[in-house]
Amino acid sequence: MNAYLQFDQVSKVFPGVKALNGVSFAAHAGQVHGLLGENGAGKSTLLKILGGQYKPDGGRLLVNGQECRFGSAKDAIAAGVAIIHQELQYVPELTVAENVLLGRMPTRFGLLDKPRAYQIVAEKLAAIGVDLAPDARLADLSIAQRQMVEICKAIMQDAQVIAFDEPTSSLSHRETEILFRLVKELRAEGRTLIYISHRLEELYELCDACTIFRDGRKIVTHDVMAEVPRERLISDMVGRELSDIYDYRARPLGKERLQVQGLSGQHISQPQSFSVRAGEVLGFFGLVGAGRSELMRLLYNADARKSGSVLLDGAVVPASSPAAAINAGIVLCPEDRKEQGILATASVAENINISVRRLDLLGGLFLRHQREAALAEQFIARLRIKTPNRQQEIRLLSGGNQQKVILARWLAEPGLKVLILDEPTRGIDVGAKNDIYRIIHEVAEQGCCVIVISSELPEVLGISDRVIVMREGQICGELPRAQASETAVLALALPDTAAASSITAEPTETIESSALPIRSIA
Amino acid sequence: ADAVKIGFLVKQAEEPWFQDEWRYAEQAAKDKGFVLVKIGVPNGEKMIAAIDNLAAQKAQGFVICAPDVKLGTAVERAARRNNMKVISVDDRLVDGSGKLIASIPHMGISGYAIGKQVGEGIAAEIKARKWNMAEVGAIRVAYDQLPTARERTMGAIDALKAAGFAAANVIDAPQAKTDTESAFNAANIALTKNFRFKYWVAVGLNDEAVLGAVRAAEGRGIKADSMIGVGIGGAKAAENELNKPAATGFFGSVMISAKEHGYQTSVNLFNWITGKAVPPAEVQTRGMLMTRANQAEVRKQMGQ
Amino acid sequence: MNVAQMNSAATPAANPRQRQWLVDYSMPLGYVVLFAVLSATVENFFSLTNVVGLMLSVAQIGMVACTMMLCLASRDFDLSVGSTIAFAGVLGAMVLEHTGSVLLAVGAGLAAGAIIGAANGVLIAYLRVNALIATLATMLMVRGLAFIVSKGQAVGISNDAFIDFGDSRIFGLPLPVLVCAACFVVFGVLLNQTIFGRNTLAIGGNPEAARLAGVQVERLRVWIFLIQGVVTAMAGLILASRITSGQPNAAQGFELDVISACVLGGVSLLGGKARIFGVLIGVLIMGTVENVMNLLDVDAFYQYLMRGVILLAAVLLDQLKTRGERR
Amino acid sequence: MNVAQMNSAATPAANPRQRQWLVDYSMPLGYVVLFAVLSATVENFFSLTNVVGLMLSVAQIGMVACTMMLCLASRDFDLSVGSTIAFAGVLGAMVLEHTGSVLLAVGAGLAAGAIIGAANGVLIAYLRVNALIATLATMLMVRGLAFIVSKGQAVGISNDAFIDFGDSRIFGLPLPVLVCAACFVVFGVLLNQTIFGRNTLAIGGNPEAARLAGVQVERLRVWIFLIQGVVTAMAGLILASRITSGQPNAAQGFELDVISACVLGGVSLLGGKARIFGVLIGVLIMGTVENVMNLLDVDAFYQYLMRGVILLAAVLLDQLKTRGERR
Ligand SMILES: Nc1ncnc2c1ncn2[C@@H]1O[C@H](COP(=O)(O)OP(=O)(O)OP(=O)(O)O)[C@@H](O)[C@H]1O
Ligand SMILES: Nc1ncnc2c1ncn2[C@@H]1O[C@H](COP(=O)(O)OP(=O)(O)OP(=O)(O)O)[C@@H](O)[C@H]1O
Ligand SMILES: O[C@@H]1[C@@H](O)[C@@H](O)CO[C@H]1O
Ligand SMILES: [Mg+2]
Ligand SMILES: [Mg+2]
Repeated sequence: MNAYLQFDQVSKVFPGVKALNGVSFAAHAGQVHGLLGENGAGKSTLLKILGGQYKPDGGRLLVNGQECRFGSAKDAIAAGVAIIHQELQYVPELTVAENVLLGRMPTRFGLLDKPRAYQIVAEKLAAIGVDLAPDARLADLSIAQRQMVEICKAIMQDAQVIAFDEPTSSLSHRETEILFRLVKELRAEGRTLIYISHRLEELYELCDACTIFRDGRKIVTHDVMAEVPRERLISDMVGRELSDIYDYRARPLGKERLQVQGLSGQHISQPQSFSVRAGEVLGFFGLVGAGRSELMRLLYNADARKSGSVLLDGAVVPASSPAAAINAGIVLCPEDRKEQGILATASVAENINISVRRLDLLGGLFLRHQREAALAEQFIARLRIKTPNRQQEIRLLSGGNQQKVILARWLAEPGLKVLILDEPTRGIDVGAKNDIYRIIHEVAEQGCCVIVISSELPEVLGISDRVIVMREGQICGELPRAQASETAVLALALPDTAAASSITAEPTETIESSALPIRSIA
Repeated sequence: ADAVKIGFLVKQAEEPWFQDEWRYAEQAAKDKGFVLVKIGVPNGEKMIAAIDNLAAQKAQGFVICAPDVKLGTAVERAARRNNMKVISVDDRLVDGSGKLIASIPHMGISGYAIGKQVGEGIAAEIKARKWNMAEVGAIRVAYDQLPTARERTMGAIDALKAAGFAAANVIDAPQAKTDTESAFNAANIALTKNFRFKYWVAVGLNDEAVLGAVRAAEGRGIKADSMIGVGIGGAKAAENELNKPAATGFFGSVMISAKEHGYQTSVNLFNWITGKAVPPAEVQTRGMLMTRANQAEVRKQMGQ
Repeated sequence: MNVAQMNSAATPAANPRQRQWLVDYSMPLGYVVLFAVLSATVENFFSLTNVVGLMLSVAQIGMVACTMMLCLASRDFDLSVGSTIAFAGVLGAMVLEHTGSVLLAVGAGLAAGAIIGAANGVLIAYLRVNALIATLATMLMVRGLAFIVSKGQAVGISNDAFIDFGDSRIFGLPLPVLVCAACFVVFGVLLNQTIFGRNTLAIGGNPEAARLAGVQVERLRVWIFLIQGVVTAMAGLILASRITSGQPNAAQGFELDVISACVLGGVSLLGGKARIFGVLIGVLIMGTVENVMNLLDVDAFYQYLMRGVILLAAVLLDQLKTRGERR
Repeated sequence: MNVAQMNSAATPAANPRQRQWLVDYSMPLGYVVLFAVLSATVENFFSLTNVVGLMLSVAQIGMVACTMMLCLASRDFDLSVGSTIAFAGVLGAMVLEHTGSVLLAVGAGLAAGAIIGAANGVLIAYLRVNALIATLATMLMVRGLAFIVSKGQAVGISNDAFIDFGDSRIFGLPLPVLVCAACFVVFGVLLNQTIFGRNTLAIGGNPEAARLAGVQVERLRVWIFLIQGVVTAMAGLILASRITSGQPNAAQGFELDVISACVLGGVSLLGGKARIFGVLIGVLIMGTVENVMNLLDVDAFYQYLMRGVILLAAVLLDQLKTRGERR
């Protein structure tokens, strides 16, 4: 086995940040090489250098023993390198097939051969087990589906080196399985694979070797992943020990605080109801497209409602706008950070203060710059946001750090009564996850209702007092912490046919003991 | 003493007419030994800025064809504020209530009078061709948002009516812009709507407008023998048309003398500034109808 | 489960195929209805001469709208087309009068257009000047050049072969209209059936994604502007032939008309969206409104008002159907 | 993630603080240098009368550029400002001549501006009409109204109190210049020191994110347009006072001048970015170019060329420093 891909003393400097500092390691053909490291450690930067998007300030890159100097992404593609980027790069108005074959559409007599293009893509999608119409517009797909399209796009380049930058961060259970199968197949074909993730289970399942980064430096390369204990990985990564990352502590629950009654809207056609008690952490689980985000958007007045009402401490929350929800003490941290979260060209401080500042203005109009700065500094420290300073434009931060900034925006709300987090730990490193879980529990301890949507089943199970499962736009069951096992939750979440086959051991029961009656789907 | 410096401000520097005026003013500057500053002033705002600019350059006066005659008070005030003498050219300035501004001497044409000459010329040609007035339609290529344009075309129509033309035979063709293509499109529709006429005449604010109507008529087989278009200006566009080997529906153009306007106003202002002579309060110049037949002669008479 | 299924699950009433059909064809259908109503109510509207006249009146706008569509689709903008029309016309007329050769005249005009377009493209794609400012600057410079070379005077054309082009007809349709129709076909195919067209939409929709997929974004942009320059110059030459002279102040404000026609036809100013059929309808609506107002003798001052009202009505109608789509 | 970053790779040395300083102050510094050079080389340029004249010549553009900055920062666009200037001037002049009351005249003009602006805002924010088309439509309609109410004629003003406003000076500075300066201060504070300004930038940067963060996007947009309408009407009234008449065809093409000044000053057409200082410099550059060309008696045709060249030069220079930043 020889080193197919070699990084040699690679460095990259951005204004105020040394993103990579003399990184060297090698990845072998027929292996999956994992990259681990805290948010902002430099993983994505390394992949961008590999993909020809950035030029390194120092060091060399060797592919198959040959030194490569990529001038653009085109060169990297030509050299047989395919990258699945952390920030999805698709064209929303084009179809699945057009995106997958972007820049490489088949032609006939100089004209596009659309039937063939659609056929090729349809076959590939079917082969990897993704159920998507090749003529669907990307704009109409869920993020997870877009992510699958991106993966398909990279695979279809038939590259020798394929690098995945947190591919599972927006995938749910089913797609994740498909992806894993794919990665293993590609490995079997002898390709060189790079795999970045913050989910350790995944890394253990897929990777043969791994390299750990911290602050732009390589800490260590382990040639045999399986031999490295989990604790070691974590402490190498975050530079400290972490025992139980979920940090769950049972706490007394108050009375029902939030009542959602019969909410329906465009994508949630049947009225849905549930309630949350003061101090409760309620997990929402479901497969991709189960309607969790849509339900929360209705609750938050982000989408128009068809029916239903939301009561907070017994009083109706006006259904006019997100602003009304925020003023009532309900906040939502959205799932799609790029589209719905960040103000890309604004600073970190600005992104944190955008909502809270309304409570602390001079004369209802003028900003208090000092207080805003102090607040921003406080959260940069508390969430360990890696940024040269608070004035840095948020788009220049690493993905995970952007996510932390958006979280900070909502945690900064003082009168918080209901905190809704839609995939809050997407793209976040273990250390920071731990920070966030701790904050979730702190907030809950103060009597706040916390709703967490997550597609990471262990996370939902690890932090929730109760789990609600959704399927096809409906709440299909709920489980208190004690009964919420992986199988039980999955049994509810999977479509009926799949459920029937996958439930073997434990008999699952839909528990109706909690506050609200549960609607089981007919 | 400092050399005399005068400004020459015109409303549409791109128009050939004003280019000519400037050219003759330059000649006057050379002949008399003063400095000429030419500035285009497409609107009131730019006009005021230009006057201030002249003052900064220490000009002692300016000749102006303002973008609108109602800018009179503004011109008067700006001149007074900067202690400059001013003469208006082409268009006579009025104040807020529409009264002529007496303190500003003027040399120019009356848009309405020029228009009348157009109408009279057409009427005479209709007679000469022995057309039956009832069978003749008149296209007024209209651009009424520009006051001079309205005056000119109305003058022409009034003259036609005076010669016995039926008001019902006059068809307005409003052009969206003042270029030939817009006139073409407008005239085309007028022709579509009124296929009943055997003969056509066309008037417009300038040669380009009439040219558009003539081209539109040609597109429908209405050629030189059944079309009389008379423009205003007599510059290059008209010259091109009148010098084509075969006659077209563009019968002629009422030519106005840019030379007199450009040269004489500048000299008058120069004399006024240097204390040699006070200019006459008003001089009205006349246009001449230029056709294929009398081109050379008219040009010579107008001094171009 | 694919999108179609998911959507139908969510909104059981709206059949997605029907919906798509509505979105795709509502504009043409709307125009057909408008046309029928006008034919029935407005005297002289539905006659061969009038319809041909209408088409002739939008021939230049139509040609340039085809390339402007590409330009907008790639998230760019071109304000210089009006000036280019004037300059190409003036230059063509001058060359024609000096050399007497139609070929040379047309060649010079088109070459000028290509150079102007390429210059725009290089400024925008490689030197990264904001498209609005870059093309505003070329608009000013090219207009200035048109005035300078012609000394501000119309340049007469007496070459009959050249003049005939604007005048002659095939199957009753004037050549300019046929050229315009050809442009719609060519650019329709280019947009929908070629890599060029797909890549154009891609760089408009997400330039970064296109670049990462290996599309040569800069080169493509220069090509788009270059083609726009050539087509615009062609429109300028045709105009010169129709009005038998090259006029340096022709086509002022033309750029806004063209861009409006495109936007009316559903081309997004934010890039990534274009439909040739929509552009055609946009162009026709603009021409029809003008035509009908003149047929109805609407007062010039009220024409402004009407044009505004109709523009609004058209987009508002278009808006109704996209209600419920994701913004 | 883009070129910008790649370029910065090439200049690793650049100290970020220095760099930021350069980015922030290069435009003003550039202008100071330009001003000094012109003062030394162009006769009569550096004199009180000329500098005051220069400022006066950009007073209207300056006022409206302040609000246009907000409009562009929120990712909108307003083409109707030229027409609004004309209409407010005409209306003010008519009310003045009928009633003789300056108060009523000013009130009517400002109210008209507010209504036009609010209408734009509602069309764009609530009815979701494309801003280009919506404001193009209002541009046409308002211009039409200006012509209709005035019957196409300029409306003379003979009220001295009103006329004096445009003429009188305080500390040697004409009132219009002072009003313009006040606008820069007020809107500078509004942009940088208030929640209004921040939210404006936020909705320009990412409207969906801003909405989810509790910004009342629609309402804010209407306010921005409304304020723009009022300020524009004020500029129209001041213009009417300066030119002693309300001119229905005043300020044609004004919108492009204003937008250019903003873009020249670094306001992004893609929203989310604005600097009041940049806008001020943009406005001054536009005025200075015009002023110097007239001082130097540059031929009218060459003025087009020069204006284009200088516009380009200005953005290209600006480009140099932002090398490495995102477009
Ligand atoms: N264009 C840029 N300009 C300035 N700083 C940048 C830029 N791109 C990345 N950085 C910085 O470089 C560092 C490394 O970023 P990178 O995106 O490689 O991190 P990462 O390891 O992928 O983190 P994450 O797990 O959060 O995705 C971060 O501190 C980030 O803020
Ligand atoms: N604006 C929209 N237009 C069309 N379909 C939409 C739209 N918004 C959501 N959907 C669809 O509605 C369904 C519900 O999506 P939602 O995001 O609520 O699911 P989820 O349970 O949060 O899953 P995930 O976020 O993991 O994809 C999805 O199939 C999604 O594709
Ligand atoms: O505007 C006209 C101009 O076109 C020229 O004809 C001379 O007179 C002016 O009034
Ligand atoms: Mg990353
Ligand atoms: Mg979701």
